Amino acid sequence: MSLSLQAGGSATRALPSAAGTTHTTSPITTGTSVLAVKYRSGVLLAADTLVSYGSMAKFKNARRLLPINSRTLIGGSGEYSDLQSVSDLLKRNALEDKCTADSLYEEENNEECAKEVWSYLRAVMYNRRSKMNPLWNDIVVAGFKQNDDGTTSDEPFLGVVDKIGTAYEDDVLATGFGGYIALPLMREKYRPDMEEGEARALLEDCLRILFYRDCRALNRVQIAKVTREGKVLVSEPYELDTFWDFKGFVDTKAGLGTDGGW
Amino acid sequence: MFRNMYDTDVTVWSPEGRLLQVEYAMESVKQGSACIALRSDTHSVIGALKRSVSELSSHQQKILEIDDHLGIGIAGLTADARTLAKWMRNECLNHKYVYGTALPSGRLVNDLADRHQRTTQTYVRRPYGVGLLVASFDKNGPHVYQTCPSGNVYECYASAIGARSQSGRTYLEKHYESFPGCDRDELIMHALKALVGCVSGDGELTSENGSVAVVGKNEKFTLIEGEALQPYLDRLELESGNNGGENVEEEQGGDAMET
Amino acid sequence: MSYNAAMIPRQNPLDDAYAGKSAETRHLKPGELSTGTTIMAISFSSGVVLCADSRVSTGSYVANRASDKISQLHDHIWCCRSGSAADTQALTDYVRHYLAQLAVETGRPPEVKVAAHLMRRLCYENKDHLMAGVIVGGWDPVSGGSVYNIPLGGACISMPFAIGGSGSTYIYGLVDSEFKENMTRDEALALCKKAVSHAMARDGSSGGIIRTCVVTEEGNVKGYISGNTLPYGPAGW
Amino acid sequence: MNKNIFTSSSLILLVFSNLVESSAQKFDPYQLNGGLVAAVAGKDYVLIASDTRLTDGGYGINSRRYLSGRIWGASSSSWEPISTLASTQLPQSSSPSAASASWNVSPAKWESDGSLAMPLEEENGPKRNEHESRSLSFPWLHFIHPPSEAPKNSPVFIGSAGCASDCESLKRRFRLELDSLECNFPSGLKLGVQSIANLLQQVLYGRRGFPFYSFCVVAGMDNRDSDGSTGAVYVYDAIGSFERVAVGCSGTGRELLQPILDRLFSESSRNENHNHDECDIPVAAHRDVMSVPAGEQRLGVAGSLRPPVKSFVDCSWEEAVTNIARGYQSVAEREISVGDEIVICLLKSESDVNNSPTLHVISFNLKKD
Amino acid sequence: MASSGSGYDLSSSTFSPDGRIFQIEYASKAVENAGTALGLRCRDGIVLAVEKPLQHKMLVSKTTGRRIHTVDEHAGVAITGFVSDGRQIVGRARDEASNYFETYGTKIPAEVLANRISAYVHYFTLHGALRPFGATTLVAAYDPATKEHSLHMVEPSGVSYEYYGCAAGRGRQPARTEMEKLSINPKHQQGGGGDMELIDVQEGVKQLAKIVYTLYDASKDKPFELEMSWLCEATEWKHVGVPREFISAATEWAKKEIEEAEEEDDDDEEMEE
Repeated sequence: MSLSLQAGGSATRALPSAAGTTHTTSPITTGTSVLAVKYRSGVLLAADTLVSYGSMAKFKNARRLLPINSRTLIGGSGEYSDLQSVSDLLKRNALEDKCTADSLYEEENNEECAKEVWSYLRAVMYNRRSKMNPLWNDIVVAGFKQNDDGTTSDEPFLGVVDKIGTAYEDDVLATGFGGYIALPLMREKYRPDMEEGEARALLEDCLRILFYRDCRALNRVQIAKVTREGKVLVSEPYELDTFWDFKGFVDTKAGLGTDGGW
Repeated sequence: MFRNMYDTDVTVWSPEGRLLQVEYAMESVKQGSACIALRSDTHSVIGALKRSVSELSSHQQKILEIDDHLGIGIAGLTADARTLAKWMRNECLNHKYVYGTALPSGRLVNDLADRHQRTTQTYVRRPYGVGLLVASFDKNGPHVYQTCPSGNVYECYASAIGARSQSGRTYLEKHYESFPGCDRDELIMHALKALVGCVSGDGELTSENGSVAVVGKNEKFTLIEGEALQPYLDRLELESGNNGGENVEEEQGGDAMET
Repeated sequence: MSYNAAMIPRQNPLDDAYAGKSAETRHLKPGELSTGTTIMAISFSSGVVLCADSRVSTGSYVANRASDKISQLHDHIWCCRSGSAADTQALTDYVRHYLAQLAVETGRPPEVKVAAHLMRRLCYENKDHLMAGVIVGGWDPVSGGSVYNIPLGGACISMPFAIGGSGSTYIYGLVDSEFKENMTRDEALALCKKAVSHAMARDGSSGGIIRTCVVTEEGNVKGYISGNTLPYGPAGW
Repeated sequence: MNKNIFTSSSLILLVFSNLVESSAQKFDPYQLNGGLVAAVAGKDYVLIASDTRLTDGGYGINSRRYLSGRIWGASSSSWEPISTLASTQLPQSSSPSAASASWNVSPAKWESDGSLAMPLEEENGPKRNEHESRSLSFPWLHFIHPPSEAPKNSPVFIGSAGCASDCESLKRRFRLELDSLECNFPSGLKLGVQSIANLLQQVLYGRRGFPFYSFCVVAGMDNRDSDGSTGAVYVYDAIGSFERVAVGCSGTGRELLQPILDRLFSESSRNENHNHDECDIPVAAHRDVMSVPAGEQRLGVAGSLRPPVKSFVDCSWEEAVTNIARGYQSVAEREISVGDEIVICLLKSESDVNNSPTLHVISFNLKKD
Repeated sequence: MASSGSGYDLSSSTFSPDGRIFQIEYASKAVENAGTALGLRCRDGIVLAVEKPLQHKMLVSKTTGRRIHTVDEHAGVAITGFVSDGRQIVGRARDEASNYFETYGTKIPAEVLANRISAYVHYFTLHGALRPFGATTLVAAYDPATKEHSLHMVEPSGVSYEYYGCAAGRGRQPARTEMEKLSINPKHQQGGGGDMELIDVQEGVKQLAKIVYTLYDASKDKPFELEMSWLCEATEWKHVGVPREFISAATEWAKKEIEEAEEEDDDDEEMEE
């Protein structure tokens, strides 16, 4: 995660330095944190829609939460071009599965469950890492596990893979800067039986704090969910309201006769 | 066996639009000793007759485990079957390596069939001379597949291939409606009863030449041979005692299967 | 400012101040031509406007003061090039080739989307070797006028307008405030000229004349504003 | 399937193939994600332990309940109990499984002086408040049925810590090797612990050039001796050098844990056989009959490999578990990347049940901070 | 088989003196003996139907020997002849579709798909070391760019045409004559066909079912399963199987129709044989 912090964009690393490093080893167009949490009836993801170009906020409407089949959702931070190619790859596989399935009737086939996608993605990322040509992303995979008989199990799945192939599951996840700022908050507030509303409120609070404290964050965000009924929904981008009117903020601190500070 | 000038090469169509070389390859399946497979709603079972070339030799192996969830029974050229088995095992292991889960048997079997087909369309290779019965339990439940040198694959409720398999098949056809409800052991008994019919005239089904394997809901693919098989054979004795034995009809293996 | 280092812009301490600029002028080998560049494209209801300055520099030396950074990819598809002149020219050649091939195979004009996708794939698959930021814009019967931005590293994002090149960093504010949804052809054209001229006024690596290209179903109209008649000229403050 | 792993770049890449050159100078493919694994070989049992903290290589904690790459069954068939354990959250002391736990030793207790008392009498101690971070919460015992393989094939566990992605890949690589070895044998060949120890060396050394950054221990029951089976433990370095030991550990903080365990277990063995005269010589310095000169160990053949120290400890499994717990607690005090929870997998050969071993999984809380 | 023999028919790389390639014709024979496959281009979509003979009763007919396959979200193919040969073609078709999308970022247009398939099939008619495919392929596809749907058929020789309605396999001749009676050809409608408008997929399903059962002779032919898929507005132009209850309903209707027809004037089906 320490590296993906740079993927989140501290200028010195985010830009190609004079020594001839290649772009793959230091990202250029980058997205910052993705947050995810399990709740009573599924998994909820959240991310802002900013893609930075070094320190410049270049694309303000880029989507980083992507459904890749009817039961699985990914969210990615880090190099945006790599994220695009990863989602292309996963979607191509999903389509191939659909085509090679046993039956013409979609309802009779079961697609890869989130856990399989996650496991596959891990292999891809580790492979690229071993070629010293990493996909510069932390990617969160959300969905549901599968029973032996192929039916979707009641157990939600939430896993993450980073650029060197480190893969783990947990009830709450945060990539990029969020790992430092949002994750502790989420761990504190998390309960397995959270209602959707609570979970969403939690994520939005975290996004807001990230907007206050992460230079590469934006208050224009998307949320997405996977529910037990196997529905995948991604919201349109919307804006979080922010608060700046604390008294201490309003009255100037730096005037003459004040007790210093700025 | 010679029929006409079109039968020496896989890449030649006969005027009737047949591929005689492929059909001959399918004959070789009927040379192998019998092999049957059937499934219920929870389990799949393979049964096979093992031949031994002489009193002094061991019995050949007819049922091969591929993975915890899948195995095959073979009839035809055993060597061909082994190469295929090795390939199938690698497919399963690789899938487990990448996805951490068992390879869906439908996909495996179709890839296998395409492998067969490719040998029937190029000059360089001969078709595989072996038929497989694949028994598996995966996320779509239990399955029984039958492959064939032509590159065709059939999913069946039950099937029988190899020499004298006809009587076995007749037995299965007579009873297969009743299989879905069967529990593990009943299914195995059905397999043995079907198998009895396939034993050559004088011989009989023993723990040496008989071989059964079962896979199913929370049961890994397990081979039942030798002493392990004996109890089932004893039970077979009893049951065939009171219902006069299934192995009355004795036809030579005209196995009904086409391209 | 070290004037003697004719060819190594990265020695200019100011470079580090501007992400866009340093990202695109670092990496250049001594003597390599760079379209220091301000490029821009706006899509309007029935087509797009593309616009660019004309300066090509090696370090601080202006190698070409009237170049054309707007290249045609297909009948109704164009792109603006920034970064290494050699790379971007090679890229446009490949895309042009693929599009021609495709047009023959499908017997219909290719979509702008396709051109952008090809450009993206090329930039992405070869990101280690390339120094190219491209804006693809054009008209096609399926989605009308559209603009795609493909920055360094090969991401590809469709936008109502796009600006790029070292000069763009100076005019983001201007364009953000001036741009509005579904402009008319003339509004778009005017904004392009205004914005680019402002960039040229502040960015040392942009300059010369302004070239424009308006792409609609009817055809492509190329425009030209000489260096002494720019909407915004050098001011005394 | 596999071809998909390499993101295909189709014809498009070819057009620039004249420019092929190595990418990446600065990218660091490794990351030390913490983790401390330990194993103890007993007379009729073996146990393997790991903490469950996954760090980001710095001060960040990625996960507090990571296990799937830490302790794993050598063959994918004995995989399930552990991986399921890792994915579902480890039952807390409050959970029902804890209540129903049948722990036949009194729980370790904190004395007023802060030292951990050795379990003495048979009784179930009071439940401890887990929020009190230094306390050892009431140990619960979670029983999993013995694996269904033949008795001769008792499951072998491998513990690996270091770079988590390498550990996970090592796990899969190793299982691929092992399974393709086993499944291509006609009649279900199952490798014993010493063969598995050798295979692990092969796999690790296979990546000599670009090592798996994972530091392993192997733990299983050694069935070679006719008189029942004894525990066997092997420790490794990242590229496959290994030796058989009675008590071993590796991963971050091993240099803290090893001496502590040596001490604890030498004490235990003293308690065991106090009537012997060599009793107060620490076991670590004590050669036993089966030992061989250190020189011969370099052959690295696990089969003949006997460590200069005893190849198993004398103490009871209850003691061993408690010692491990104490060791980990001490390390957690000093090493930031060790904490959250210990999971101990205990393999006991039950003489009564035709010596097919039973598997117990035990977990203690550690510091969460 | 008057034309057969004479040694010129042993390889697809050999021309006969009268300039024919017998191997291709023989391969086509393999298709002509197989179950009938039908394709119908309706006003609002395309319907594919295949008569799938059932080898024996213990088969799981749902999954065994499928003859209709999905190639891409918006494209499906029906094959008849040697199913195992057909699957190779299907596989190739999928690769073509996915490569096209990967390269150009848009879905492969119907005619391009058909052309690429026929190029592949044709390649196998060129070499002595290969043999022509014993399968004919019906390609149904929708083009999101032009918002048009189209139906192509690729034969073992590698030739492919676009059709309003096409048939391959045992009953192709009578099937074609039956389909010509349906109003599916826009040109026809302006011309002699009068003002009746083109039929929709619902009607198409019924009609195809009717045709299949008209050709079917329970006394001689094997029992079969009717496999049907469509690609239409209703399915958001995705290629999916026609719901089973739909098929059975259509079947009922078809059988009734046929009986009534027979009451009026018995067996005019046989005349066409």
